Amino acid sequence: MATKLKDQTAAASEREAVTVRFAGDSGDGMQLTGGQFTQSTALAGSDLATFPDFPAEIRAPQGTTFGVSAFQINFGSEAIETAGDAPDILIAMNPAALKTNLSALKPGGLIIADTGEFGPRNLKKAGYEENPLETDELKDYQLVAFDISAQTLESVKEFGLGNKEALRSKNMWTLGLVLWMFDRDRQPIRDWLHSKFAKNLDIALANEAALNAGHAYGETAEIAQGLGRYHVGAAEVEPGLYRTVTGGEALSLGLVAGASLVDLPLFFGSYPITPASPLLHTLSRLKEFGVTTFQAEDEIAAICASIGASYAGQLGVTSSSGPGIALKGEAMGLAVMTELPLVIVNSQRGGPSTGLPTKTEQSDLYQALYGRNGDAPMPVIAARSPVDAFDCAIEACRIAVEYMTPVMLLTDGYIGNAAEPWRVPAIESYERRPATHYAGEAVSPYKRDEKLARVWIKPGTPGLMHRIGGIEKNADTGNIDYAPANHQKMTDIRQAKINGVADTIPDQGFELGGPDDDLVVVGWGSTYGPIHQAVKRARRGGAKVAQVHIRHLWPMPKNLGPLLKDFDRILVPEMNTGQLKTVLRDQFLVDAKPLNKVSGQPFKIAEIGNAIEEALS
Amino acid sequence: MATKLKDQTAAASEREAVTVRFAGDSGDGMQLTGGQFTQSTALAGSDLATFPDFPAEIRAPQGTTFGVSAFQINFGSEAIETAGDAPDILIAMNPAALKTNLSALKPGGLIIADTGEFGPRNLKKAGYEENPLETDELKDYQLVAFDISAQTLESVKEFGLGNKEALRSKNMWTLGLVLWMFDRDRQPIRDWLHSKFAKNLDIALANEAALNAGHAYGETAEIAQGLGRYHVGAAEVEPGLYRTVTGGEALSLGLVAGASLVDLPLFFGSYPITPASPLLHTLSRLKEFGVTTFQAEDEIAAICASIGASYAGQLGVTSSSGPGIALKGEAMGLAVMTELPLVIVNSQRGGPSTGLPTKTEQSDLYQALYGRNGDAPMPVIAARSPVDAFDCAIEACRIAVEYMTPVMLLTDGYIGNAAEPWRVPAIESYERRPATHYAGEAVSPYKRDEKLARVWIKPGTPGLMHRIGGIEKNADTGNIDYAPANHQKMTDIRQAKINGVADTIPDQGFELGGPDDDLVVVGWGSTYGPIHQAVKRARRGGAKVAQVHIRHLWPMPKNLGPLLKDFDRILVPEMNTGQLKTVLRDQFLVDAKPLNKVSGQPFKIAEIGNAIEEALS
Amino acid sequence: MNDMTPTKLKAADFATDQEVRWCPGCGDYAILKGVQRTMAEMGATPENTVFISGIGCSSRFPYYMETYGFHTIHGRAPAIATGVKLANPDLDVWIVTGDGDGLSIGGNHMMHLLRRNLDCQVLLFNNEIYGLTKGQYSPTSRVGTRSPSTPYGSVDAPAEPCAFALGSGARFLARCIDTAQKQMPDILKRAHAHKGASFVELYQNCIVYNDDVFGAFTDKKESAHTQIWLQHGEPMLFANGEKGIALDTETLALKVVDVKDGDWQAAGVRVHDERNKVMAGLLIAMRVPDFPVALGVIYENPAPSFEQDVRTQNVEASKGKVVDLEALIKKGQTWEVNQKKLREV
Amino acid sequence: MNDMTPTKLKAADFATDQEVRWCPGCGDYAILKGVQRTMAEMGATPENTVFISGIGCSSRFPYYMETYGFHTIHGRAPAIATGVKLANPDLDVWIVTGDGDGLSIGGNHMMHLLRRNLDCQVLLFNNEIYGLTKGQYSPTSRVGTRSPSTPYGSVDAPAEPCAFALGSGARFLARCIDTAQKQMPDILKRAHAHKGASFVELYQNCIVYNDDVFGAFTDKKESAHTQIWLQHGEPMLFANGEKGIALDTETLALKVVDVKDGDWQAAGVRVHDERNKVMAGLLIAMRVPDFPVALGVIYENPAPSFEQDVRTQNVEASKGKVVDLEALIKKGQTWEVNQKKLREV
Ligand SMILES: Cc1ncc(C[n+]2csc(CCOP(=O)(O)OP(=O)(O)O)c2C)c(N)n1
Ligand SMILES: Cc1ncc(C[n+]2csc(CCOP(=O)(O)OP(=O)(O)O)c2C)c(N)n1
Ligand code: SF4
Ligand code: SF4
Ligand SMILES: [Mg+2]
Ligand SMILES: [Mg+2]
Repeated sequence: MATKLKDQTAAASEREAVTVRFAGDSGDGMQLTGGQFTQSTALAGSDLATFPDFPAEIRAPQGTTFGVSAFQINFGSEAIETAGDAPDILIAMNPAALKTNLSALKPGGLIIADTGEFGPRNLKKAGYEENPLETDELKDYQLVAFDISAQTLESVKEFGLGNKEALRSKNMWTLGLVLWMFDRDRQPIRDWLHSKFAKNLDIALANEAALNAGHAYGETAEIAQGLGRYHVGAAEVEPGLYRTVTGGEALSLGLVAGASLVDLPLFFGSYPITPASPLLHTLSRLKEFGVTTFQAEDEIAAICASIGASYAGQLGVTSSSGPGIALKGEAMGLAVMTELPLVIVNSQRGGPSTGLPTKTEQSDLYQALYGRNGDAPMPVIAARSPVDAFDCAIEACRIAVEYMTPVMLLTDGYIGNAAEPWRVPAIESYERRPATHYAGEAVSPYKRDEKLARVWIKPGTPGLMHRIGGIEKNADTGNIDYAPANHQKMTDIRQAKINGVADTIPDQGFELGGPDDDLVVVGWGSTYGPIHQAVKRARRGGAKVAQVHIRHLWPMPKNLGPLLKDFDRILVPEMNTGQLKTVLRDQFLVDAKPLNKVSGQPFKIAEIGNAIEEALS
Repeated sequence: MATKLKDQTAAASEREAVTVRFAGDSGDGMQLTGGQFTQSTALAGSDLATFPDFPAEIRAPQGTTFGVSAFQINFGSEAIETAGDAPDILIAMNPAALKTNLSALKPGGLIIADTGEFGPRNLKKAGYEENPLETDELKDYQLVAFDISAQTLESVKEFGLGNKEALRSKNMWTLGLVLWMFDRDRQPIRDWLHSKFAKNLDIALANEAALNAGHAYGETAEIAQGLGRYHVGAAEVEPGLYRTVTGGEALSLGLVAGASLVDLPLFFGSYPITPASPLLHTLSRLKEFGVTTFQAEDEIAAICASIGASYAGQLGVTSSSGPGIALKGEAMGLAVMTELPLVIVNSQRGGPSTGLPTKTEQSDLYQALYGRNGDAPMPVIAARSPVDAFDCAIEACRIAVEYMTPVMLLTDGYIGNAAEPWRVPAIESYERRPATHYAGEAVSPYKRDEKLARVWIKPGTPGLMHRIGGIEKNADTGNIDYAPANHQKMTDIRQAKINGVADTIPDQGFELGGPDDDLVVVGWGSTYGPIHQAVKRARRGGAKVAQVHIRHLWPMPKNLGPLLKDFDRILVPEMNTGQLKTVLRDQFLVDAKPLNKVSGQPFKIAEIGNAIEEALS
Repeated sequence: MNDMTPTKLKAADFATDQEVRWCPGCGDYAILKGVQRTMAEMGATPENTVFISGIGCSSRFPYYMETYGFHTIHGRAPAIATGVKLANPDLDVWIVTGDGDGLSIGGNHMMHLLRRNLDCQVLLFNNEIYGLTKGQYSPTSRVGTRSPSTPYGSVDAPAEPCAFALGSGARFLARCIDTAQKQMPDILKRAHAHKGASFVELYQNCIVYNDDVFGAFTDKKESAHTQIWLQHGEPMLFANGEKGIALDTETLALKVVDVKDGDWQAAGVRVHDERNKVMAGLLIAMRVPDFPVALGVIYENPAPSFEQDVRTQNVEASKGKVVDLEALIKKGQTWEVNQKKLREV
Repeated sequence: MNDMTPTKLKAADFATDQEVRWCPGCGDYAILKGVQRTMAEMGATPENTVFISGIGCSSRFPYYMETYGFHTIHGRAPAIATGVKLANPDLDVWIVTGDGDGLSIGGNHMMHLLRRNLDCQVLLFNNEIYGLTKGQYSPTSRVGTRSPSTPYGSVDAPAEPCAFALGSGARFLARCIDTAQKQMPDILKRAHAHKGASFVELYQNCIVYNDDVFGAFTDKKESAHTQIWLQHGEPMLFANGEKGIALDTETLALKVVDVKDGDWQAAGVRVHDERNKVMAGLLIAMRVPDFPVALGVIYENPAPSFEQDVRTQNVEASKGKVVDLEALIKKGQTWEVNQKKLREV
């Protein structure tokens, strides 16, 4: 057992919120551990937010810093909307995990380290000259270091597993210890182990044994001195049925629900790309919901097939991330021109180019709004959180069908992977707006309704044969027409139609504060959490600061301009170099000031807090 | 001979400027006729601008309205910068040409029509129920109608050509007549005919005979009554050697000159598309200037090959139009990330999607500035006129090499095809700035100079082997690096580097007027001509209006913000729905008001003039 | 009395009211005529027929067919068609493309469509040139082709459409000539009857930019010697039966043999076997003047089609599953919160 | 005294200082080793060697080669390589790609590179899966492949890389296995020696997402019966010479024959002829268990390379022309304006 334990009571201390970060080698099962701890936290009634942070490599060589996989969870009895600025507790399964995660830890935070992995080879791989557990490098933290590996081996001895196999249970041992720290019920985890390893009872039992041993280790006060016990109360939330969801799951479900609400089969054409692929994976398992998934040869084929499916009467959806969305630009123009419904999901990641595939960013807003040739207006909406992705997907489907238009739905790597508790909504609480395929008398394919949406005529419908295409068409007949006046007219119609979407979206409201505040912080997408927390804290501190968070990025809510013009100070935090800022300044001529972070990491609450302070000073 | 000739003197009247529009069937050789008349006009010393306006079809069925090909030329003794709002003279070689071009003609303008083509079949094809030459449909114009076809046949009789072949000379007959009207020398045209048909003397002679016959027809006052004769003086211009160029030619030459000035072989990778293809055609004939052209399998391959060539040490250039540029977006990001020089030429056309391939528009500015995933800043410059394309190409090459960056060069279908006189510059008047390929001591590939440009190391250089790619790289070593701080640093560097381009571009000046005016009209690209004329006219009329025309669209000249902020009224005419307007409002928070035209046709001077009047009222 | 029996449609019924906008004399006209005739002869239902094209002169085709039509973007017709057919397998999907559209920018989609075996007909109008963009050389242009982009002649070896299709996994290959109006309907009907992707290369004359590039074998006067129209199960004879195609089994090269008195067996002439992929590869490669050009149905070897397999799997995977959206979103570990508590803000 | 004679580089000299980031046990390691060894054995000059890749696990390859390297974007390595080689034909260009990178998104560039015959080596790491994006099926995955995107098994027929390459016009085809360290250097040297595009398919084991998918023929114990290493001019024998490949000249199908007492002629075993394209097509298609898998150099038939032809034409076209920029821009009809007149503004 290592040195430097500070004297500390082992009695449970009450905490409003705690942030724990599990970090280990990619092979150490940290994402699984984090996931199970999340589940346990949710069942305990705390509100929570998570941030899985894994390496770009599939399986980087064991022990390297770039092979470190981390999972952070922030949970508490108050509303939790970020994964926490700095962890209170860091679980470091090896030297590389310590090395790469230490700087994030709160000063005075707790480190739990597995000395069994701090041998010379691993130290060297992590770039340590000396063992940090034995120098005073960690003097500003609380350190609890002991041989988790050995403890695990001991605990599963009876199952006669090989050394390598046995050590696989390290994560369960650790989880057991952490469950003890937070006084959690182990039963749901045991159940999960038995269902996961249903076909391999020995493994299930070994893991269970490790889990129990870790827990028991905690209870043995002598050994576990220095390990605090925390009590985090249940959060105050709306009553209802809850589950945890990641953004990826919520978005998939939202698309299925969205298609169902407009009463159309869902066609999902995609090409794998990080971090968008989970959508394809989830939807390909939902065939019974009328979902057809198509893994195309590339992103261009994916969007084109989706356009084809929409042309044939289904709801075409395509999905990718930045580089793939770039490839879809030309085809989006075709969907704009032929006025077919289509949902394009962009799970944003760090750019430009291949950039940082596994990191998060919101730098594709320009591309979403402006990234096509010609004047090609397209509605754009963005999800603010994992849970919000569900509603946004439904909204995207609605707009696409109601206005016969492609719609871009923005999410990002952070939202996609992060989990939070979700009060499962009642499907009947959403309005059904079944799409209609026109099948009446002969009509021009560009005949429009009061919303300027053109008729949707499915091939196969007798008597309504017609031709569409990417060349400009006559506004009345739908035949090819290059005449100047006609092009002007069609351009105007396309613009007016999309602007008209604003008629069916809710007015922009304030998330916090109101028109009388001195400063408004305007955000979009996944910055919602840190902005909300930062504004809340600032308001608690007496600052006159309001929050506005925009879902509908194009067209924008009709009252947004007047709302913003009430403020002299507008702060726009974005994980890009200032893209929403451009739109706000252009549209409303307001002096929106950017606060930019382009590091592949979500904002910390404090970063926004500081900017608020500065803006108000 | 048709009716309705008004009595009119045949004596030459002095005109400051005249606009003539030749219109006929695609097979009638109107573009050739226009081109030769342009040449003749230039030799006569007038200033001029042209607007070829041809159908989307290769060869539409004879006699149809969509098969009409037109060529408009505006020339005069004052500076000419547009092809003219409305023609003074319309040459209509058949009913379809009359039908589609009549509305553009100035009230009271002159129509010259070939009655030989106004038979029942052609009238029907053009959609005429009655022969307009014989009703009073044309009563508000001057009409000179006679059988040009018969006259032509007569004039070439002696060469024993077939009827079809003989009628091919109709255009030369007509040109002869028009040359007479403007008192032009026929010799240069004769020379041209003999060099063009060097291998077929009979054809050359027949065409010459037709040319002479048309001219003689004019001289025969009796017959040609109603035909005015005009005298348009020579324009007052700088002394020097002149030629006419189209934008396409000037741009090709500019790229060759640009590459030469940076002392690099030019690699041109492209895929045919209207109206960008002429660049490929011209450059593929200039191999002796160190130009390699590569017709790729698609636009993606074209830009990628160009990036490869730049990587290997040449100057990569790629070129396309809207839909093709959309496809290049992902690869542009790669060039941004790997910091390789590259020039991307976009010859804009009517959009969105396939749109109006043969019509002009400037609706790809958004795409140029914002159309990539991630924060991917890239310099963007735009040519204002055919002649200006030469300098812009040189400037694009300079920036690309000096800053190791892709550069987008915008032109459009109008500039590409239009011709104007060009005072051929002396190449030595351009500064040579030879590129250097680093070949010194071992160095990081991301080592930068004071302009933040990274070193350019050519493969093949001993001792400097290194790896680059689209994944974020460490700012110091150039190795893959996903660390948050590094990504922030590299993002900042990429942005700072491109912003720094503003250090080496000239301050923004006024084209007309200055800071004391009440209104400034701000434009970019091919709207220069009509804006300039409109502002000039308004100023003559006493209006306090200035003109600013932006070449450097990104980064913008450093003084542009302050310059614009001096004005309360800013008018931004664009052939799109308001794209530069967005940039100005975003960057400078000025209340720039859009004036938009999206009809596939250039602005008329009057349209801008009216907007100026309105803005000042 | 009102006659409600559906009248059989004529070729003209498949023409739209749109003026055809190809150059006078373009081979596209003949193909249009052949296709319209085929439609009528097959008794095609206009509303169940969809023509999907990319961009090019040839790709204007859908505008002239009184069926459903989608003129998409350059090279992407196969991808769009895949979506259409997956969404509605009952539609009869025809893809019209050019040598540039289908083999240059669109080569990848073409290969994957063929590999997947989507049930549709691909009509590739090969004029060995980019017509619409005014005559640049294409991937099928022969070495030395002078064009606006290759003023000194092209240097790259051309692609052979049928060989590419075969290598990509195509299971139906046929060839025809624009003017071969007699044979075209039968070939197109065969393509249509084939379940899966049918690839039909149509030699099409671009009178403006590549006139007579196929003259060596399309010239009617010589056609007996320069064309061989293959028929499954029939000996591969041409030149009015006086010549035939035989195989050197050692080198595996084809050769032209003289047939005396109709005794083709003696001459070693082989019988055309559409199922034989190896022979298909050899026949495709025959070039004038050494060989006649192989026309007609060269290869057919059906297999289940993609959209059918996808549909079947969708149905199979859904069997016995409850389609309950409410239940779906409630899946996984859930918990109930009972007392009303307000979240602070 | 200072020894200035260049020392021969060792395999290790072609390794960079970068930590290799593939999964432990990945077949990519073996290929890397094989390539580095080949480089050393060939006496390659690091500064004249360029590795160009797309995106995928395999495409990380350039980072580990102490040569010039360009890790580009998904599927586009062939296009980038074309520019590199046209700009500098002296460079030795190696393309590294995967079954997804090279045949899914990048299939079109691959076909055109092969058709044009750019002088370079294409190493296609076929693991029948998308490794980097975590295991989705790829265009080479066999029917029924269960993957995250095909939980019920894939339904589409896979592409055969070598058949695709052949149909695209490839003139050099070879196959190897990641672990076949003995044969790999020779095959790569042959690819390198071939002037023009060399296509090398490397069966590569993805231990994480598709472990042992090639087990049926890579298993060392069975390899005598499941692998045939072709050698030009040698009879096509395997199973320690006890079996061979013969051809049924009627059906044109290959068959495995037993060889008694080494008398392969009697058994009808054919001699491998790299020039024979038809045989290449047949060999490529051999599958276990009915046949051994064809490995080694399957086909070679050189022709002038693209970049050489382009260069030659550039030189030819320039001959005798004056390179005078001033004169160029003054071309055409010009006129002189003499008196200074100011344009009004
Ligand atoms: C993305 C894109 N790139 C290029 C073009 C220009 N373009 C239109 S058709 C065409 C090639 C036409 O050739 P082919 O497919 O052989 O058809 P053809 O005109 O010969 O029938 C090209 C390059 C385009 N419309 N879109
Ligand atoms: C434009 C684009 N689309 C998709 C991706 C995601 N992606 C990266 S690699 C890859 C496939 C990798 O498969 P393969 O080429 O077989 O390489 P492997 O990893 O198996 O070696 C995909 C889909 C991307 N990086 N860029
Ligand atoms: S350019 Fe050629 S292919 Fe196109 S319509 Fe004219 S003749 Fe036909
Ligand atoms: S995922 Fe597969 S291919 Fe990729 S590095 Fe791991 S084992 Fe190799
Ligand atoms: Mg063609
Ligand atoms: Mg793979």
